[in-house]
Amino acid sequence: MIALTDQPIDTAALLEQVASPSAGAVVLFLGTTREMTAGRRTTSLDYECYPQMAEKKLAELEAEARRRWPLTGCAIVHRLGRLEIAEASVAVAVSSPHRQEAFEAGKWLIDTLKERAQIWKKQKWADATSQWVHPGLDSANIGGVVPPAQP
Amino acid sequence: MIALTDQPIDTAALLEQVASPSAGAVVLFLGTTREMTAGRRTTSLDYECYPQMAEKKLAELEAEARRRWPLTGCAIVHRLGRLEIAEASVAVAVSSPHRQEAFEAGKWLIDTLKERAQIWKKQKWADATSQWVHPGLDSANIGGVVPPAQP
Amino acid sequence: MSGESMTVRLELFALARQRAGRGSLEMALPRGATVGHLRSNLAARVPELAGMLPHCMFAIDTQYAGDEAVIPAGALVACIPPVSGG
Amino acid sequence: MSGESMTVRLELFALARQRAGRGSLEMALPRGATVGHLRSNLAARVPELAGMLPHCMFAIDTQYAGDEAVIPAGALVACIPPVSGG
Repeated sequence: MIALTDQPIDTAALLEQVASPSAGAVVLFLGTTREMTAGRRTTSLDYECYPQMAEKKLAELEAEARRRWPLTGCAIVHRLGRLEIAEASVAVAVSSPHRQEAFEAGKWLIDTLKERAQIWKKQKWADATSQWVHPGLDSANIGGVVPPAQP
Repeated sequence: MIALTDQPIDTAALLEQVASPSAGAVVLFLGTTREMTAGRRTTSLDYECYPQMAEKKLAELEAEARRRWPLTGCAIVHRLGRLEIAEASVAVAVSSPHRQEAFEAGKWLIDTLKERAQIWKKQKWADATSQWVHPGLDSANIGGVVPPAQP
Repeated sequence: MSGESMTVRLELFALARQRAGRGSLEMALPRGATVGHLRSNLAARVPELAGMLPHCMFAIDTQYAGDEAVIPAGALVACIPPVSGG
Repeated sequence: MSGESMTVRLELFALARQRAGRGSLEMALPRGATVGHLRSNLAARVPELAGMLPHCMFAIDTQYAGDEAVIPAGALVACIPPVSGG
């Protein structure tokens, strides 16, 4: 199961989704909005995506994880829109007969999602600037720092 | 936070417990009662522990994990008594600024808990036999197979 | 490449969308134009994008496509800056 | 070791509890007796445990203790079979 949603992620529903009588292990990963990054305070994050490609990519990730590991359940949800501090932006839940596979698959899914899913975040800083995050594209000249709006 | 409990594990409360504005990652592991083991059907499990040593051991594991990794939250709960199929017998929840540490700490905690915590399970099989599980002590002579009670 | 032209719709996201001030553009390109042609035309038409385009990938009808790929008439093209989900 | 004896309470768990038919035993041991002495006395007193005792650890007052450890009078000793939590 994969989903892109602008609603808070329902972790209980995800755990329910991957539960199985054949599962001995469940691993749930949540990516949460961290307040401090390299000493600067974030006040909120905005996520956007290219829906057609992001949905296809998440479905591919689920299929690939199910091929690589003997999973009894797999669910990937990414949230979109405005997130406050400590909210979950992404959740990966997997279950498998034994725990090693659940840890490996959960780790691989979040690592690969972050590399490949067509999703972007904009960080809003406490000084009222905001910045799209584009790894490798952060120099002052081409980076995305936006000064605060003038009153 | 550590707990031994005869109540169903409240995963939402555990996630709440480890949430932190400094956390970028949360990993929750659940060990769940698997129906089939090596082709045999389990109908339920019973867990017992040596409370004084098991509590001390879980607290040591939490302290050791917090020393090894920069955790922003850590919770370990083990359930006791009768568990039905697909119920969680153990839950480990950790949070940290970055995901690598959360995965490592979660994996280490459940691996080490299974090796060291003074907790035992008895498997009840579909053929009405039951068996205490004692790794390394499974030969017919000294193992714990109990025939079904005579009518 | 013939003298006929075609219209291609280009989707923009994140910083590219912000720089361009809009989420999509209609681009008139010669028939047979490639992703490489679109990339050059876009940098000329929206100079604010010129600095970041070398870091972006492009997709034709939701499939990643290299600079040599020919864009079919009526295709939906997307500019995909380095991703940061999770 | 003097001729005096002491009483030690022994806790049993899991298969050991089941084999012994009870969760604890009072054991009379000579003062100065070690975990090794207790192990032998227990195997003799409850033959159903003899097969599994070599696989068990012992703890004195919730601390693991080797066979050479002397058991203090009034100590609480526990027999810890191989664990299977999780």
